[in-house]
Amino acid sequence: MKRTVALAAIWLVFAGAGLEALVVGLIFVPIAVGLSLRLVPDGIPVRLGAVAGLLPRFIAQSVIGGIDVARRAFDPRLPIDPGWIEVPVALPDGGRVALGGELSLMPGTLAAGSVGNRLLVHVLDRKQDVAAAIRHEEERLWQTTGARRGGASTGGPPKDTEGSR
Amino acid sequence: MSAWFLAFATLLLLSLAGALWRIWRGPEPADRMMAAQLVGTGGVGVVLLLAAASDWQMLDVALVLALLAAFAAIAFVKAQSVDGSGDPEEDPVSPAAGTDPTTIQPGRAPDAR
Amino acid sequence: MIDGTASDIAATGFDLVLAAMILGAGLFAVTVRDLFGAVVFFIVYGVFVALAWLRLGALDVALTEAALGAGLTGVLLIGAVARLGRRTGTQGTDALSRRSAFSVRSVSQIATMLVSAAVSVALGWAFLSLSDSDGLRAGVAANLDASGVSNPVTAVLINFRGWDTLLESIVLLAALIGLWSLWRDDDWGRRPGLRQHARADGVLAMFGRLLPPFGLLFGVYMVWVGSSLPGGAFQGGTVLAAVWLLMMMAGLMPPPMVTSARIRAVLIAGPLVFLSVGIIGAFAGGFLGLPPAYAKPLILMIEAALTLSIAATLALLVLGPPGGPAMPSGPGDAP
Amino acid sequence: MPADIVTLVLCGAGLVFFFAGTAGIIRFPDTLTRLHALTKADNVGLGLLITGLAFQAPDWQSVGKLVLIWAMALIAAGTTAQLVARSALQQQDTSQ
Repeated sequence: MKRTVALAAIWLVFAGAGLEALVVGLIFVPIAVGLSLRLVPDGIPVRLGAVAGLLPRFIAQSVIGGIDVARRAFDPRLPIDPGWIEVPVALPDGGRVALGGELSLMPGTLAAGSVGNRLLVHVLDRKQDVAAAIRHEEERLWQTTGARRGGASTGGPPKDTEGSR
Repeated sequence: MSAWFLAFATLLLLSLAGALWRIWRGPEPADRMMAAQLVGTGGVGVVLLLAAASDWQMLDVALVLALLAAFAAIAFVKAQSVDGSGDPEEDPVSPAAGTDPTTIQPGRAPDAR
Repeated sequence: MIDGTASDIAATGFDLVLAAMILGAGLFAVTVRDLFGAVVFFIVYGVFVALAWLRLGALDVALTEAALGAGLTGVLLIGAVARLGRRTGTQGTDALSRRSAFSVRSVSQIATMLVSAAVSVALGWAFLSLSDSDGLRAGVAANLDASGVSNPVTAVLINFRGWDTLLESIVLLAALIGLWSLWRDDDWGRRPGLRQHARADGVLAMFGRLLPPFGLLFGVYMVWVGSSLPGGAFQGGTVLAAVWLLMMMAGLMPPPMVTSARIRAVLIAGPLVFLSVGIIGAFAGGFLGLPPAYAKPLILMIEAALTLSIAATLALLVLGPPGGPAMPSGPGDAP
Repeated sequence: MPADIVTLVLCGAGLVFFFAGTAGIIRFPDTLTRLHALTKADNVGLGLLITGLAFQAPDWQSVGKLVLIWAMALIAAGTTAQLVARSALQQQDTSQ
């Protein structure tokens, strides 16, 4: 029940640890958990430890992304050369969306959703080698899911084996 | 410190004038929408600075702005979709045909290793 | 570390820039020759005005402005522009620029501008000629203990000036009934709003799955905290309405049937509870008078019911009348 | 005080990124490149601002709220960037 813990923690951040806050939380945190269970029934098979391990690189990359775009924006010559690439991604559904969001904050790439299981990526400068970075991120996201990579090309979401959270 | 925070907030507010210009100019609706996003994010930043300068309870306002930040954009992309209430990701699209300076280099297939 | 004067100068500078931005956004909103642009300026204006309320120390109003002005109203107006464009066959964006330069319209526009300017000047003069006053602040503070809550704004809204809030909640309901009465007869019994759908595993649906539990807790927090700190039924209700709308827009749940008894019960729950408490109070002392001993639980009960009603009403107002395939000939097509 | 200096440096750096975002949204030539500038620069700016202000927060609740604001802004940015980019692409497609 990872999400119960997460939502309870969020409630504590909002309301503090006063007695009244705890009573109100006792009523509404379960409701929020119920809503969450209804919206994401099987739970995303995510290893929280692996996600935490992802964070430092993500933050570093997005800072680099910010610096990269800031440099180009301030540069009088405006050094950009935009184009598109399509990337087949075999991650389970939520993973592809997460990858897209992540790429949008990283240097030089901007995801535009996906067609089938191919992620559309707009690149700011075609001279940058983004393909390797995208592969790298996908590989890292794979490691956060408990899912097996079997049958990747069919794009079917691997079943959650850890049970609901 | 609060003088510093207010000075920063003033500068941040000034940078949003550029977004106003972009909303005025367009040309695409998407340009206007994203300039509003810029004002939203900048607005969250200004609220945070004001909170630090005067009253931390103001963080709740920043939370409201951040929580609802995506809503206008979602309403926008839905309105722009084919039937006005769909999802742009549902509609087929081909960047090759649509955009100009394009080379499609399909990424390597994610072969199982 | 830095003396007060530096802080004062910085504050004045901030206020001046903010005032300029508000005026600029407002002016652009009425002058931009593009309907969608005007809506975007309105949203931006909402953000700036929320900042102004913060500078004035009115956190409750800032929260409302952030949730409504910069949030839900934007969603409503964007949807309205899009539906207008579909009905009239224009892109919506060009609707304004089609007017000819000189017409009866522009004469009436100038007249409107003159009247507005006159009203502004009169209001400005009236404001500047006011003597300095703390208003009713001292009176509210003196009676705060009897109100049952420690947030003076909530005390005024639900207890001291309960009349106003009761009538406001009924006005909101009346607005929804007004909107419903504009539906064409054929549409009655269909679900409100356009037919919402989204790619099931797409970005939009993911966002719609992730955000609601968090938004629900935040909405509840807004209502709960309203008894002691800035917040309350209106702010919380707006957040909850947004969360509900998001789930519908992401195609995760259908909009409710307007004929459903359940949704109607939710719609009237707030005014009904408020009114009943008021009527019971009439026997115990005065209409809408809350006895101090029970004031806090009563206020919480009223706020909870009001929150549900406000959330449902706002969401249904934003959804609007049904649309979609059965709506090719709207009133906009009539000559 | 060292905490104050860290705050000021981080907030100042954040401000530079906000200005970069504005510069990008003005200078970049088309919708999608402007979206790059907005998404990346603004979020780094907000992140730095939040990190800097966290040093000034009076209690753990405020720190928690700052973290939540940051998380919300990140999720919103990742979502809207993809959706608006896709929508802009669609519009380009249909107009040709």
